[in-house]
Amino acid sequence: MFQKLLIANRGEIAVRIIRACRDLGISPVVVYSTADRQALHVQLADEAYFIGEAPAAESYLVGEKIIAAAQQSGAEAIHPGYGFLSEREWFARAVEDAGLTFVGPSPYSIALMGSKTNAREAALKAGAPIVPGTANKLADTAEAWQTAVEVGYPVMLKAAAGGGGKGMRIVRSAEEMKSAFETASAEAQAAFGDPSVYIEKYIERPRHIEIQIVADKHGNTIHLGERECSIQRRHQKVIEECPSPLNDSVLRAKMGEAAVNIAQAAHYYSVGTIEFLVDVQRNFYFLEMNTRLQVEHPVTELVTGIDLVQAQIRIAAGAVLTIKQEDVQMLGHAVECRVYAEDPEKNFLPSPGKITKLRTPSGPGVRDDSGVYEGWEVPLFYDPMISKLATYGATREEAINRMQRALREYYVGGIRTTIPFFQEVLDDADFRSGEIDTGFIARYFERKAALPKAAVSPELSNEEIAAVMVAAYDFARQQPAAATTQAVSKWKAAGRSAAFTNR
Amino acid sequence: MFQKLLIANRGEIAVRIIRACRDLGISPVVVYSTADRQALHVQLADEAYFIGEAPAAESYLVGEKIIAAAQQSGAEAIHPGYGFLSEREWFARAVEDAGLTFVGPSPYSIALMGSKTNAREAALKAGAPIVPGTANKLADTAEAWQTAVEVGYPVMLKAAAGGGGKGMRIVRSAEEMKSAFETASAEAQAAFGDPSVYIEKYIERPRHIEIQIVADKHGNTIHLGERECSIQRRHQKVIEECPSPLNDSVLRAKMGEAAVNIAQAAHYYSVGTIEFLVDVQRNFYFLEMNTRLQVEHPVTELVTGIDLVQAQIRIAAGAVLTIKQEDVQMLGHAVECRVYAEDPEKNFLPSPGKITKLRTPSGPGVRDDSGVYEGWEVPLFYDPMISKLATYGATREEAINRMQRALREYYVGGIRTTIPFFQEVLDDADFRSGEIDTGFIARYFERKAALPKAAVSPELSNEEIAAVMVAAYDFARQQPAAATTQAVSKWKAAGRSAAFTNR
Amino acid sequence: MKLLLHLNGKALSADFTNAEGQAVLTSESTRHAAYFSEPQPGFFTVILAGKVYTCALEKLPNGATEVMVNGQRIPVTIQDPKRLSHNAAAAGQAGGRAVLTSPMPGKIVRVLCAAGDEVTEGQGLVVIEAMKMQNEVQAPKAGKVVELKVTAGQTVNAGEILAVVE
Amino acid sequence: MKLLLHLNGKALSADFTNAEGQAVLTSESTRHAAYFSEPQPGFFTVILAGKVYTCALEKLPNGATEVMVNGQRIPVTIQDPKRLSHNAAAAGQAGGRAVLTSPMPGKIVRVLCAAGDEVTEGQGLVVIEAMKMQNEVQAPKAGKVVELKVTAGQTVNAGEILAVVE
Repeated sequence: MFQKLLIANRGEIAVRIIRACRDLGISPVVVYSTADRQALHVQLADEAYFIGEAPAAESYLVGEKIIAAAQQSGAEAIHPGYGFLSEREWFARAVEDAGLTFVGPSPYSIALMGSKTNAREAALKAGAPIVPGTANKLADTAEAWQTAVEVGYPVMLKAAAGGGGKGMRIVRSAEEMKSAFETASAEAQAAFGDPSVYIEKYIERPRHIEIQIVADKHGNTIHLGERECSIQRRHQKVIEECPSPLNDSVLRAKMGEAAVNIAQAAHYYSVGTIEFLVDVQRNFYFLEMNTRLQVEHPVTELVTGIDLVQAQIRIAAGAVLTIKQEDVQMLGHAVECRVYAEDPEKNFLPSPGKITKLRTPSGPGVRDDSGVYEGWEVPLFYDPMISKLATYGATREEAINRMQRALREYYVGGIRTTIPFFQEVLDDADFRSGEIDTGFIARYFERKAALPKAAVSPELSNEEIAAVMVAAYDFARQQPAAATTQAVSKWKAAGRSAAFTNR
Repeated sequence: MFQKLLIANRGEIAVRIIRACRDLGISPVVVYSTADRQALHVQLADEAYFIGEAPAAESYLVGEKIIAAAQQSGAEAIHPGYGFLSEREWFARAVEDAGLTFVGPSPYSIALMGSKTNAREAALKAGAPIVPGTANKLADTAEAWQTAVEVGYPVMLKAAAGGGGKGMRIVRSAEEMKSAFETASAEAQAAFGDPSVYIEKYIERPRHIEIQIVADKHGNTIHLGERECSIQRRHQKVIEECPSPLNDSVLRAKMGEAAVNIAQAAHYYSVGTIEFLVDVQRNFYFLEMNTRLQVEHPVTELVTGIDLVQAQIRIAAGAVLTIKQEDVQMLGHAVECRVYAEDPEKNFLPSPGKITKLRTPSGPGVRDDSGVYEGWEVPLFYDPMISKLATYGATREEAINRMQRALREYYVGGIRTTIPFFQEVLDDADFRSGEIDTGFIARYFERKAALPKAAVSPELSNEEIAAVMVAAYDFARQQPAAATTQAVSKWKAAGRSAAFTNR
Repeated sequence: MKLLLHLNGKALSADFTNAEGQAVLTSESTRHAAYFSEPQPGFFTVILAGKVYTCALEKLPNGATEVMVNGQRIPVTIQDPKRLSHNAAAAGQAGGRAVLTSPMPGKIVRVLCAAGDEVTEGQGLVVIEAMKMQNEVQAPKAGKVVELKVTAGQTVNAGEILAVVE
Repeated sequence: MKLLLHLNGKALSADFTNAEGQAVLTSESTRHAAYFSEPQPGFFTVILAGKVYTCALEKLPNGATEVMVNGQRIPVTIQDPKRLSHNAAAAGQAGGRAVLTSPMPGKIVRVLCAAGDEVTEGQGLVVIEAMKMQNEVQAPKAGKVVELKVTAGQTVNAGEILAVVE
């Protein structure tokens, strides 16, 4: 096993990997940019090396700097996390060429599956059903128009090098194509340094269900069941579950087998995820493979009891999988909510800034994988996720109830987050019944908009009274002492009594 | 199921019960004393009622005030937590007489098992082995001397109404008896309002292993396996595990059967715990039954997946146990450390006071059941436990490694806690090997005292350099601006650069 | 002390006192008494007739005050010349003049129009990027771009003026 | 700035500067440079040649300063008349005179001696209770109780004088 491992990432996933290192007795080393000098992952690591300015292109995307830091620290392996360089063949190769171990699949597998166009061909060879469309990168809008007509509208534009919904656009008519193509290409360029996009058929009301793969370097490949990731905004997952509300063991076996076949066809090792679309008739279509750790890995960990990051590191070190497919048990149910620094009331606009106050949830069945702390200023340069909050329960209902409890305890002051949005969605009848697909959020907001506005009652509610008291108290204590002596003396008294209550 | 439930307790256990209520969709109501006006359990509840001054005898031990609060709020049930009124027959009776449900066993079972003298007789009737000794409450020192001679030194003095190590003393010779008897009686009086103590044989190097019982009101009784609670200071548990490092399924079955027999003999319902001593030959002796929820219940929850507080509330509401003995699965391993506001370097002296800074651990396998927050002033009137920290792992080693990781992330400023003590003990060879008994901590401190003092190196270690830099920085910023202008300007610069790093 | 308050579309005058942890709010001749404490700076516990309300005080960049009460966000305005002027400034629209402001802090990645251009309602004028997400700011009305305040590559704060359409 | 420091039994003179997040400590003609930041008030990150040291600053009631470095508690004294005097006051023992101080905040539940009593070393003199735990304070030496400062029922702070044995 490695003595020392460098984490080529930041935020919550860097913290998550640090914790896996501690659990394995490995010394965690991190890198950081100017914007992350005071980041949590730096505080929790054994060693931290500065690698450049805030923009990722000058720090977290610069492979040489990261490999140099690893060599300086004496780390034997590099874990790329997700995003950034995690699916860059050249980086995996550079790491190995430097005599270090890349904690992930082989450069060959990354090259094959990392590009969705190649991946679709590989999946076809492995006999897995795929979404109608062409795997060709589009040269220009003209080719996009032509291909769309062949496949038939509605179609989906997707970044060839992409993932996480960046550079994706639904196009329902030829008119929408030009600007959609340009924006998708620009986003792909910004996110992945590669503007290539391709077209595939857009399936109506599909579920997004993915299979977790674990494979060692000795040819052993198993799957750990599925995750339901249909709750998406801007084609990016926000709520995930394990198992799927369908909880269909026959479907699970079929999809699992297909996923294992695809992974083996790609000579895949490490942990990885095969994403499928599932239509209303429960037909499934291969979508893409993520040749890396997924954000939503905790829900699988909670239900199977297997630590995926530890497994990933052990596999990289050459360990043989000790668990067989038939040993995999799925017990209970887990839900994850991605807490983003975004304003759900403003179409999820980014909301970077200083976290002035932070209260995190805890207690039975609650796991908060956070990358922030009170006083931290969320930078505008990176992904908006500040924490992935997961809950576990004996049943889906218990897991959801516990998530509601945890969200209620969660308070992030100073910036807007998706917490209030989750509190509403988790009480939505369709969500509770498990009637979900990738169009859920759009319909949810339509339903919400259609609701009649509650009439303003002349009476003050208790909530309003409390709010007024707090605002009045704060207003009064800001007045110059001279202004309201009588009042101020009372604040002093209150201060004293407050002091007493603690003695 | 109840709509509203009142929690007749405070601190972490009140918070734990609030969370169970939320998970069940029950509205939690709490009570609080003057010292707890700003307590966490008040902040997290739906309703909170003031019941008196800080000393427990004027608030948390006053049954009428608590029942009155329940009736005022419209709560249908009262959960007593542990300690305080949780094992008072008269309170359970008063609650039922008020037309409310007591979330716990019947007054009959409390009276029978709550007094250890009666409990020993009941255990004998149920055919369970007991520790040699007499069950009689001692009238005075004279009787204590006489009984001790009959049983044979060393003997143990124990509070008849007690629990949690309060009012317990080992007596190894007649000389020690008088002051031990007086102190034990006084502690028993202070803790339980009853000075009665009794004597039993003191077994050398025993393990403290207890069996978790769950029984409904319809005659169904099962056990959820054992907890190892041998790591004790002052006869009070500080580290608990599930399962025991012995992990002896034969012993588990035997002890479990004995425990179920005792519970059934007591016509017991609700959750409860049968405590045993296990000697080096793995003979076990009935010690006592706790007719309430235990502090250490989380380790059983983590390994069995069963929420004991939810089960307790469901049973009180009349639910039938749906799980059979053969359905109980124990998967993985869990460890709990009780974080006390005590100074381990000063023989665990209480360390009440203000928590000036608080960082709590999180991430995979970590559960922190805390009752405090940053800024809270830990009162000197109540139990010193501020949090129970539990970790789960696939194996005992993983659970312990994760506990070490969590303790490393845990920081409590302003008061002393047992965290540094746990960090040392968890790396102790005897603890790691599972070679533990109730004398572990005493021997541990002897070993530690025997270690040669490390020579003072003239060189500054990196830790010392960091400490000096922090102290110097703080010292400098406290100097009047005039004093060290040049320096101060530098602090300003540092302040600015610090500001920049976040932008 | 006497206060003039605005919240949730209501305007009311009220008298508020707080002493020894007991707060009293009198409004429209109705008296509301509560246990009032501030366990952490900016974090309050208000107990009204036994009911617990956990409140977090939030000051917005524009000087406005919002109170999160059991997770519900309630904006409260208290008579205060400084703040009122602030709010006045915040109101961007004036007659036929539409002022485009940045909806978030970020970097201008593309400018899709030039000063003087005639634009249609909903036409994209500027694309801003933050946290790897691109956001197209569109013309709120048809008209002429009379002012263009930003160029590609520069960073802007939330609320900063991007362009003016007339 | 120049400083006189005492820690872990070492006394050293050092020069410390900090600017733009770069701290330099020079001691015994050895120069130590670190990235230095304070992510939260009283909570510091010091990076020495890549190694991360998370430090928490703690001020004790007696005015002393301790720094928790990666969980290791390191007391540091910096030349400062006020604090030095403090520490002097803290030292309780003076010749044949033994001053008994309370080891913790709590309530005096029993007084086991009277002024003038002859006591033996280790004899219990006062019993204090806090957090439901009773603690017997014993005579550090044989001698006579010349002063008895407390009575049953009163509360005391940590370090408060209970009695004097001579």
